[in-house]
Amino acid sequence: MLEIRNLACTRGDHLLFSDLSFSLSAGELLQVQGENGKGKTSLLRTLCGFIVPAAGEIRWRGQNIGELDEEYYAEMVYLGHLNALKDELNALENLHISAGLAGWAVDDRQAIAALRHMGLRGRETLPVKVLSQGQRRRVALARLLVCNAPLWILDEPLTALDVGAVGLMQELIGEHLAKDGMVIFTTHQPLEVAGVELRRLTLA
Amino acid sequence: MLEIRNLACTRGDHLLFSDLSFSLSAGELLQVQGENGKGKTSLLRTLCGFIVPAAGEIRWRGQNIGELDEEYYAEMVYLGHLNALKDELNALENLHISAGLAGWAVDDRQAIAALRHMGLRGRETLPVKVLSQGQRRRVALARLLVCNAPLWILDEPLTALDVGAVGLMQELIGEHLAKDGMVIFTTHQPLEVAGVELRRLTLA
Amino acid sequence: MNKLSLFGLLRLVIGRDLMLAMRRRADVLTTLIFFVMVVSLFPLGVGPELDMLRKMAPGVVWVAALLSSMLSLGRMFSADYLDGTLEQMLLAPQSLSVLVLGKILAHWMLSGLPLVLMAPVLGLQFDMPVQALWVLIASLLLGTPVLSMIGAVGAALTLGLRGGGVLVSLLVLPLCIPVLIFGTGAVEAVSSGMSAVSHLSLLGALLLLALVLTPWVTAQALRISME
Amino acid sequence: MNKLSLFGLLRLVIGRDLMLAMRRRADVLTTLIFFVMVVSLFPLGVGPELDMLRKMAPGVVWVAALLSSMLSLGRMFSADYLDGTLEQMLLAPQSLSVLVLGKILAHWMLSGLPLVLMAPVLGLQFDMPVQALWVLIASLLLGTPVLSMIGAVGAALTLGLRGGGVLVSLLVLPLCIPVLIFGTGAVEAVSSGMSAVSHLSLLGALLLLALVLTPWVTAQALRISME
Amino acid sequence: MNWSEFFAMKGYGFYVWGSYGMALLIFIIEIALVRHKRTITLQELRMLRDAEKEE
Amino acid sequence: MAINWFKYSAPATFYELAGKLVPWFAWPSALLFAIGVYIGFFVAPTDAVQGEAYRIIFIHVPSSILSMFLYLIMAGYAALGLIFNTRLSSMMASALAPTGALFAFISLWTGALWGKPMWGAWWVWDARLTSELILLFLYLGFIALHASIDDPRRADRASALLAIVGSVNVPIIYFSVKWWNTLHQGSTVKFTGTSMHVAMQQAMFSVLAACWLYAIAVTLARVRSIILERERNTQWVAELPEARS
Ligand code: HEM
Ligand SMILES: Nc1ncnc2c1ncn2[C@@H]1O[C@H](COP(=O)(O)OP(=O)(O)OP(=O)(O)O)[C@@H](O)[C@H]1O
Ligand SMILES: Nc1ncnc2c1ncn2[C@@H]1O[C@H](COP(=O)(O)OP(=O)(O)OP(=O)(O)O)[C@@H](O)[C@H]1O
Ligand SMILES: [Mg+2]
Ligand SMILES: [Mg+2]
Repeated sequence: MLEIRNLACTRGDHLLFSDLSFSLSAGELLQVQGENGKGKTSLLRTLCGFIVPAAGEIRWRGQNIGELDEEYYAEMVYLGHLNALKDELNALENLHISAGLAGWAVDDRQAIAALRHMGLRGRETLPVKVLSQGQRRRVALARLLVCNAPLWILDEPLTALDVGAVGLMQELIGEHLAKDGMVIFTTHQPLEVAGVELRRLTLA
Repeated sequence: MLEIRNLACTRGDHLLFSDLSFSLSAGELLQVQGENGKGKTSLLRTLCGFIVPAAGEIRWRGQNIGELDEEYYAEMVYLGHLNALKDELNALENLHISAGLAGWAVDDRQAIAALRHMGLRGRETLPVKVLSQGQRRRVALARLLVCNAPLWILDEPLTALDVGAVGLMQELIGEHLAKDGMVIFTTHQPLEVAGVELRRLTLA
Repeated sequence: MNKLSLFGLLRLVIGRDLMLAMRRRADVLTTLIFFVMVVSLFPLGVGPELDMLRKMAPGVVWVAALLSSMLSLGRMFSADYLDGTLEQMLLAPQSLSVLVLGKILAHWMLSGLPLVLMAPVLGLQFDMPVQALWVLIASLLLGTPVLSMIGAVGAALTLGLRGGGVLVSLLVLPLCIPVLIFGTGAVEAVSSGMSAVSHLSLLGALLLLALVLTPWVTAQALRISME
Repeated sequence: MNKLSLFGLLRLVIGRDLMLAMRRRADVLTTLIFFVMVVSLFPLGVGPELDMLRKMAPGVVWVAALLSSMLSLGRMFSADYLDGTLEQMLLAPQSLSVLVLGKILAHWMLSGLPLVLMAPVLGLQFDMPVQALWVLIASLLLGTPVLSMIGAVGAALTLGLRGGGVLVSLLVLPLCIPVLIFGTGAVEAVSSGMSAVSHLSLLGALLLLALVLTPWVTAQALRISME
Repeated sequence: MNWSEFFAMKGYGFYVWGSYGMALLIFIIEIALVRHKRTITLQELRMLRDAEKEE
Repeated sequence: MAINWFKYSAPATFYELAGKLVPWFAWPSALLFAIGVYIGFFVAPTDAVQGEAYRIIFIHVPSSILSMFLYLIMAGYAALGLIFNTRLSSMMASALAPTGALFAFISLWTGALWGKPMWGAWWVWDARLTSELILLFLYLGFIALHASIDDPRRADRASALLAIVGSVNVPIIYFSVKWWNTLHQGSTVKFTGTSMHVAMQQAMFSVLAACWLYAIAVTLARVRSIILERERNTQWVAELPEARS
């Protein structure tokens, strides 16, 4: 489904990687590895279309993502280093908005269920500002539960999460893959999904 | 040196912890543990004097930190969830500023040495904005190398760091403790310092 | 989980910005009071002669409009940029221009509309004749959205650019000048017994032009800033 | 690694803010352009009668100065608050008031000083007599730092609140009014042949008062906002 | 002096009664608001208490 | 949570006391108001210059005076709360603000209604008028700041700082009248050697006293609600008879 051919990426006068090729099909899990500053985030942002690649191309269902544009965006969810939460709004409102921006209309029942699933019971209507770092990350991740897109691109989803929440994420990813989803992610912590072969791509 | 007696902390109408007592003396390492939202960050911020405790007191060298104020601040460094870096400035300038705010004048040579020690060779004069998440955290951590304060209070210092950098941090903490320093930190990742007994404080 | 329509997205974005601004009733009131205050400053500085004040009135009200749209411009995209929401907006599976239009409309509702509503009171304080007041309101209604739109372009361009930002502010603020000139011109025309139609229709033309161009330009600027 | 002196800290803070502003030159320029625009708008609105313009000039320049210092207030602490630098400032082992004073001075150099430098040009636009021009400059030189200081209190109090720029203005503008009154009063006095000394010395007194009080008040406000 | 003359206030009736009327209106509104706030506060207290009892 | 019951007891006793005091201020206030208005309209003679319109003075001056005094009192309470961390004084400050703002508004309104027949304009940019307007803004700023901070303790402290800074401003604004040529008349009411008719004076002073009593009564009533709201998690509130369903 997702095909990367001879991709190269430069930042400033710095060549991060070049001649990178791989493809990802339904039900597959790919971890992008590498030391700090090797270009993991840059690769994921290139896959999102934020960064125009220096060379090579990225195809989704056989078409270049630059041409697809909105159709491609309808089928993916990206979670970056930043949580994209509004401090002043509460968890529920934030979830509504982030789902909406990803193209999905969610009702309150679904949203509350998603937040509770992420372990935020009793915190649904507090302004996100007062939540702890880990709770904020959980609110951001709840988005994955309410968007129905096959491709997940997750940049260090596990930051700030405690052990319980890491287990939860593993489960979530497992379920998504079982439904023929695809996940590309980066992390510096170990993450294992039961019953799924983890493919690794190392940038060096 | 640092003594906490019957400390209690409330946020909103929420009691995070109460009747917390412990003390820390030279060469000791304390990890504050607990699930997301249990109050680790709040505890560390109380130790910094940002949050006025609901009950109990905090003493440094036998005196209440509220009374000591600036003398206490001269002997501690705090690193929070936020990196306190200016996107538009480069790593070197940022390090000068953060050391200066902590009360230390650093010359360029020392600053560059510290940045290189943190694995930022070749990145010293790039605006921090273009650095990767892990590199930004490293710049923030470099502050520990140029400030000569005995008490380190570190809130999840390992976020975004790769395996190599985590090792580096363990070394750094080891050296600091060997020089009779004290470290209080939180983390959701395993951190072990060779030859030092790790004390744990669990909030629940 | 249903797909969100284009109109739904527009509503979401506007609703979000309004919600952020108006978490509390106090905030709405604050904006109104702010205008009264800015306008009250001028007589304090210039002195209390009614004749002079009457002449100044349209200029004062227009400056207040410009100021309030400037004051809130900073927050237009930068908060979203810093907390990552802007990334998510660029990934929305619908036209970015529409989304930007939503943000501009919300900005106008918060910075332009209150002024239009407040204008009659301000006019009375300056003892403006009723007819001039109507023209003032009309000119504000046409002109303040243009201020928001031009401001949006500037805000988007200055997000990422460092040195280039200077150029942008040099370009964008002067672009607001025609709006101010036509706006105050309309009121003056009617005060001195002429027809304000030509000024107003020029303002209308500006509005249309801005409506067509600026959302798209802003969207492009945002994409550039994001890279 | 040597201890940093109090003066070293002051220099560090001012240097930092100036450096940041140089990297984002657009922001400084925007304030300046806004000022020029507001001032030049009035002749457009009021018409070309020189007599009236001359009367209005000090008031218009002062109000424009006040408004443009308002424009940049939002940025005074909020960036530092968002990226965590403010936490580190509160932990500095030296008086927070001094640190705040540094930030205020930097703010004035970026928002007040350019206006003082610009004022002669604007005064000429209004055909002000040379003597009045000098008094205008003197009054701005004494008055604009007070605006920055009072503004700092407001900015610190509203840190992290939603009302944003508008709420700050609501708090700060009424407090700035005496500055405005004495500032314009000085120029008017000299225009009508009286001495401006009493007004200027009142401004000086305000400056001293503010210099003593506001850094401390701002520091307290920051501690309150940080909790 | 008859009442209609009194209310006319020699032509200043609108201004005089407008002043006193507004003052009175504000006093009444303020008193009403204070009372309203008290009932609301008490209601909330009871609500909280009942919610606690249920738990 | 067994923290410091002693501190909580102060608002608790004050709550009781305030409840008992309110009627003792409220009824005399109504009575004095009635007396003042009666004297003002039926006993006091028509003014030679201003005709009947001058009768506005009996409400205009008291409300002007109260609006200024209440600000200083409010700032005083806020300062007490900030310095000694006494919660009750902060609550008093926030209870006073709306009443002060309303008096400022009444002063503006009655002044405007007086100005139209006297000066021919609803509003002029005169020093007195403008400073009263600014006073209203100061009140509104205090209220707006308090309202936009969630945490009540933080709200108290932040708005206390604002009130204190603002109170420095009040006399400055007030005395700046000197630097302006002003339309508004200066002090005509003096305690000795006044030029006013005795009945006019009596009317004015009764309404003034009525306004004072009114302000105290309303503030006490309002502070009771504030106390209940802030202390809702405490034992004594839970035991209040009126809070039982
Ligand atoms: C919106 C318009 C007005 C405002 C805001 C205003 C404000 C004030 C204030 C603040 C005071 C108290 C001053 C003090 O205690 O010394 C006052 C007093 C007074 N006002 Fe006004 N005023 C207004 C219009 C008028 C008009 C139109 C008149 C009559 C023509 C008037 C007549 C008086 C008188 C006689 C006093 C008592 C002065 C004294 O004894 O101190 N006011 N006003
Ligand atoms: N203008 C530039 N000039 C030189 N180098 C640049 C420039 N912009 C970015 N870089 C470098 O590009 C890299 C970007 O890395 P990226 O954020 O993709 O890393 P990452 O693998 O995600 O790291 P981390 O694990 O720390 O998140 C960094 O090493 C950064 O220093
Ligand atoms: N106003 C409030 N009302 C209720 N709860 C609040 C309020 N403010 C903060 N909290 C709660 O206080 C806790 C603060 O937690 P803190 O940030 O100290 O957690 P932490 O242990 O550092 O968590 P993490 O591991 O996620 O960083 C959170 O559970 C938050 O929901
Ligand atoms: Mg990364
Ligand atoms: Mg934490």
